[in-house]
Amino acid sequence: MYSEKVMDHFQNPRNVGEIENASGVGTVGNAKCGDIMRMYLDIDDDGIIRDCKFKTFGCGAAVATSSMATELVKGKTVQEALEITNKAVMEALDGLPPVKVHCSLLAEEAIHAALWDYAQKHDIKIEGLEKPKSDISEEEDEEDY
Amino acid sequence: MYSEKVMDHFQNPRNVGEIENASGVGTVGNAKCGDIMRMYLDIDDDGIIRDCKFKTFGCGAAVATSSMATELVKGKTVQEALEITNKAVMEALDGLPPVKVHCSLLAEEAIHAALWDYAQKHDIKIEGLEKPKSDISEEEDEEDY
Amino acid sequence: MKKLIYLDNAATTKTAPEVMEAMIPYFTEYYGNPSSVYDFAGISKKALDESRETIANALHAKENEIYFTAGGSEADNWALKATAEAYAAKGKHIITTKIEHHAILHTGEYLEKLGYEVTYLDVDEFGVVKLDQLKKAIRPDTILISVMFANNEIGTIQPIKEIGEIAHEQGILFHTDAVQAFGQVPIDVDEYHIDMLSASGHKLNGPKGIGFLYIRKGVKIRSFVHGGAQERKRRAGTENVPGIVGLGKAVELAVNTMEERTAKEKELRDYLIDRVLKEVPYTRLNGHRTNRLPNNANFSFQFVEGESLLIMLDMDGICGSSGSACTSGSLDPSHVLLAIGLPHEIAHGSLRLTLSAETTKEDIDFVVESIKKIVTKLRSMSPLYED
Amino acid sequence: MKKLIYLDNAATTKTAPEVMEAMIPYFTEYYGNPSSVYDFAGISKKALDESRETIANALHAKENEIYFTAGGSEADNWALKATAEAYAAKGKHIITTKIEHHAILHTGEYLEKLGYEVTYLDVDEFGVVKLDQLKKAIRPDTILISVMFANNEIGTIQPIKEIGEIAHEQGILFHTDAVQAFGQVPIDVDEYHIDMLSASGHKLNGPKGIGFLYIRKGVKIRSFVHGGAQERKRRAGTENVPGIVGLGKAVELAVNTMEERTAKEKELRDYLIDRVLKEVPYTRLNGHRTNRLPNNANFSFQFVEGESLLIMLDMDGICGSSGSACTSGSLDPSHVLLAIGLPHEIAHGSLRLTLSAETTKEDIDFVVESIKKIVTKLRSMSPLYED
Ligand SMILES: Cc1ncc(COP(=O)(O)O)c(C=O)c1O
Ligand SMILES: Cc1ncc(COP(=O)(O)O)c(C=O)c1O
Ligand code: FES
Ligand code: FES
Repeated sequence: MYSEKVMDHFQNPRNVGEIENASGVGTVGNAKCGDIMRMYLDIDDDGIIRDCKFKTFGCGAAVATSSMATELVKGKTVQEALEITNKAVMEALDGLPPVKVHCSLLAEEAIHAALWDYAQKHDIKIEGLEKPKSDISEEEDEEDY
Repeated sequence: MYSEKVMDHFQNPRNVGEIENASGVGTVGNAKCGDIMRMYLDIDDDGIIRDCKFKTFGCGAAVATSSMATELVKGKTVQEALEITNKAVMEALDGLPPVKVHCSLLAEEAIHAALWDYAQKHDIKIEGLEKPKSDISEEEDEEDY
Repeated sequence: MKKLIYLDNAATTKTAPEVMEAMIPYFTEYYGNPSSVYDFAGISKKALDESRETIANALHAKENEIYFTAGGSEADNWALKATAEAYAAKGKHIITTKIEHHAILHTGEYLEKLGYEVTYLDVDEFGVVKLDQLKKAIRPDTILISVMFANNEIGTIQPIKEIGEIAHEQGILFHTDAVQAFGQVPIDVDEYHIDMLSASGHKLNGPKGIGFLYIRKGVKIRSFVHGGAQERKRRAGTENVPGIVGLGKAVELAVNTMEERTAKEKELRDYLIDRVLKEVPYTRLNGHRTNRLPNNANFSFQFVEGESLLIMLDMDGICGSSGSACTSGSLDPSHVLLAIGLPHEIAHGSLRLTLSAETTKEDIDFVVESIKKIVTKLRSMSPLYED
Repeated sequence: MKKLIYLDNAATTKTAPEVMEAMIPYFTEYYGNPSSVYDFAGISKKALDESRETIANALHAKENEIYFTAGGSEADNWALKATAEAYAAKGKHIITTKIEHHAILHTGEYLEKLGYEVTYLDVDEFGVVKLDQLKKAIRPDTILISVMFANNEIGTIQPIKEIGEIAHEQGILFHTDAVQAFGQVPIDVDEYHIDMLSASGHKLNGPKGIGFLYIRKGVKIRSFVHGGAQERKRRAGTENVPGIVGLGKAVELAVNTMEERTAKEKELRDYLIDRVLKEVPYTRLNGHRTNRLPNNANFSFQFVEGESLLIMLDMDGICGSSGSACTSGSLDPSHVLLAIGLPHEIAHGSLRLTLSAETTKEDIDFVVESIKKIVTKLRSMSPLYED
């Protein structure tokens, strides 16, 4: 079902945990599947993401995308982090089954939510960042037979 | 599917053939299954059935019941022959599958038809004998699902 | 047991040893439910995918257009009932033929009770659908044309491509019951404009109880069996994994051997037909002389009744059929033989012999002698026959 | 391959070796079509009859009340759709429960679209139907009550006899989906007032793709699959002879071993339940403590998500399930766990382990240790859990 990369990040998730006094914390959930992801960012004064940690209640794909997202985010600037899409996360994981695409959206949204929290706390405006939704579930486009 | 007795009478049918100048000949058919049975009777002046032959276009059960019916009829009086029911023929054959019961009716009716022909030709009234139907098919009582 | 000459391969076939070998592990070793999450069940899932791919390739279709069913009858029921339902808003008229299998005919009658209108097309004396009659039968509210690829009794192959073209020109769905044809003749769903196609495993040396419905992408058919999310949510029920594996293997074999196998069958079939027609008087061949299934021969012996003939052949170790095996519970003469214009009593004396790859010339010689002997005997007992 | 501890026997089971042995000859040797006339096919016919008799005896039913289907889903669909159709003149109201399998629930939804009304009964916290609510739900136009014998997720066994009595007092048909119960608990269709009962072969060490619907004589159900005259004209399609033989053998084994086997399973199940509840904090048992299937354990681990749990168990060679296998394509939390009142996020962390006759105490010990380790790990990753 899952690629080897996904299984690796699921079994040995990178950056699990919390950051005390994080620069930004974002929590997002998907009402449809009930899963929840929380992302912690440690951002220095130059706007570089020094550290990133996560906690996830969710499926294998949710755990793996969280893990991969933290890896991708680390060392990036805020602006670069903003450009990390769920597609990029999926690609880095060698893909996800169709039914699991939404899990990667959770990761994208968790980054945005954490950045938004950072922006709010530091009273910064980040170009292109919108207030994140707390629930990222979308309409399934599957047919009903 | 068929009992051993049926198979025996089917493989080695007794009394196949025709009787020239028969005392009575009866032909009956079943429109539903398309089968036809012709019975020849040779009846002496005392009303005893001396000989009986048949020709049948029909299923295994039709052939076997024809054969058995001729056996049962031989040596009987007209009145006795009249009382041979399809049930008696079936019992003598150790039974028939339910879907084949109507084939034995063909035999009963063929005897009646031959007796009727005999009565007509000799201007006799046989007690209890009615003009036979040329088609013995009845309504199937199977349910339709 | 005495030697058996099995010439009823249109009724069902022997499961091929290669098919058995492919299936067995999925009963006792890889028995996982393909829907489960763990790796062990992934083996079952993969087996399904592979079978689906083999079948799709055989039809020039795509994998996600193959939906497994419990057999040909379910596929036929599904195709008719669930498109009728889905397209009811467009219209309630369906066209089929008088010579379809009962899985189509009785489903048609059922739909008529629900308020649909069904046109049953005639066929000519060889069992071929008349294309001009088909064209005339089409109405604005026609939603489906269902014509069998090849007939199970007389073996006649229909002009499927032409029918498909007519259907698609008019924007009407085209379903074909290919239960008898699949594995015997090459089929290309695109070339033939087929939107749905039914097939059954046990007709091509696969297992019984498994079949499939090909559904072209875009066809808005409803579910027939509701429940779990199997078969892309279109057909519920835990997948018959061994059956599906066996079907895949059978299709692979059928496709790989088709050319050689059917050439040999055709040769033997023609030898059988020629000898019987020449050596048994008052005999006719039913169906088309050339446009027929490679393994099918169907005769009518005048003045002879079918069941008696079959039982006597059986006593010689020969398995044949008279009309369709599925309907042998019924006493009606074959609707197919009536449709090609045979009178009642001739329709009654039909014999279908359907060969397999294992049939030999010796078998055929034995069968011809047996037929000659039996037909003579039955005719001598027949009140219809005067010599 | 590493050792496999297969604890997903509610999803599907291994085909028993005795079942294989019984089936194999009917693939390759006695492959005749039971509808055919010749003796060779009589062997297949006889095999069908014997299987039917075995199954009828297991239910205290009559042979001609057993109708073979392709599995539990088809049987459920048939029971609901074809009685709805047959009794529509009497009424269009059906009563079932919120915890049925999707084969019933989605069929119910389908019938609602056709204009039927379906009442879905609640269950209590243990998953038991409330009899007073059932009584109140009955209306003059109620034609059918369908309540599953035992639930596939939480294993709760329903008060079937009481439900049957209520149904029959009111002259209403009673169907039960016994796919999980048949072979695990004794069933007597007369004592329990059951009019129709669904079962599936692969849940009791029989093959996949075969099942049956028991239909009490006199029930006026329509056909679901139309076509040939098989199954007393009620279910068309060439019979899956090997499957039917295998099912018969599986039922014979299940009945013969039931007492001993389930006693052993119950003991192991209780050992598993006791250890998990004692050794893993924030854990609950779902379903009824005693009125449950002998082989079923179902837990909820708070702050833990089901799929992650399953994948980690899989890495330890343990096959379990979270909710029903059939719905694992779906992301919705189990409708059964919601129906017994679990909140969304707890419903999510459920684990079903279903034992077989082959399960050992060593297996259970290994599984408990694995669960402890995994639950701790997942909780440490969970944003919901604060230690
Ligand atoms: C209670 C219940 N009913 C019906 C079914 C459907 O059975 P099958 O998958 O054999 O069609 C299942 C199992 O999947 C079940 O557990
Ligand atoms: C043309 C045709 N259609 C449908 C069927 C039904 O297939 P099955 O018996 O596998 O359901 C058959 C064979 O019985 C057939 O010959
Ligand atoms: S299923 Fe919900 S995050 Fe993957
Ligand atoms: S079936 Fe017609 S006489 Fe037997």
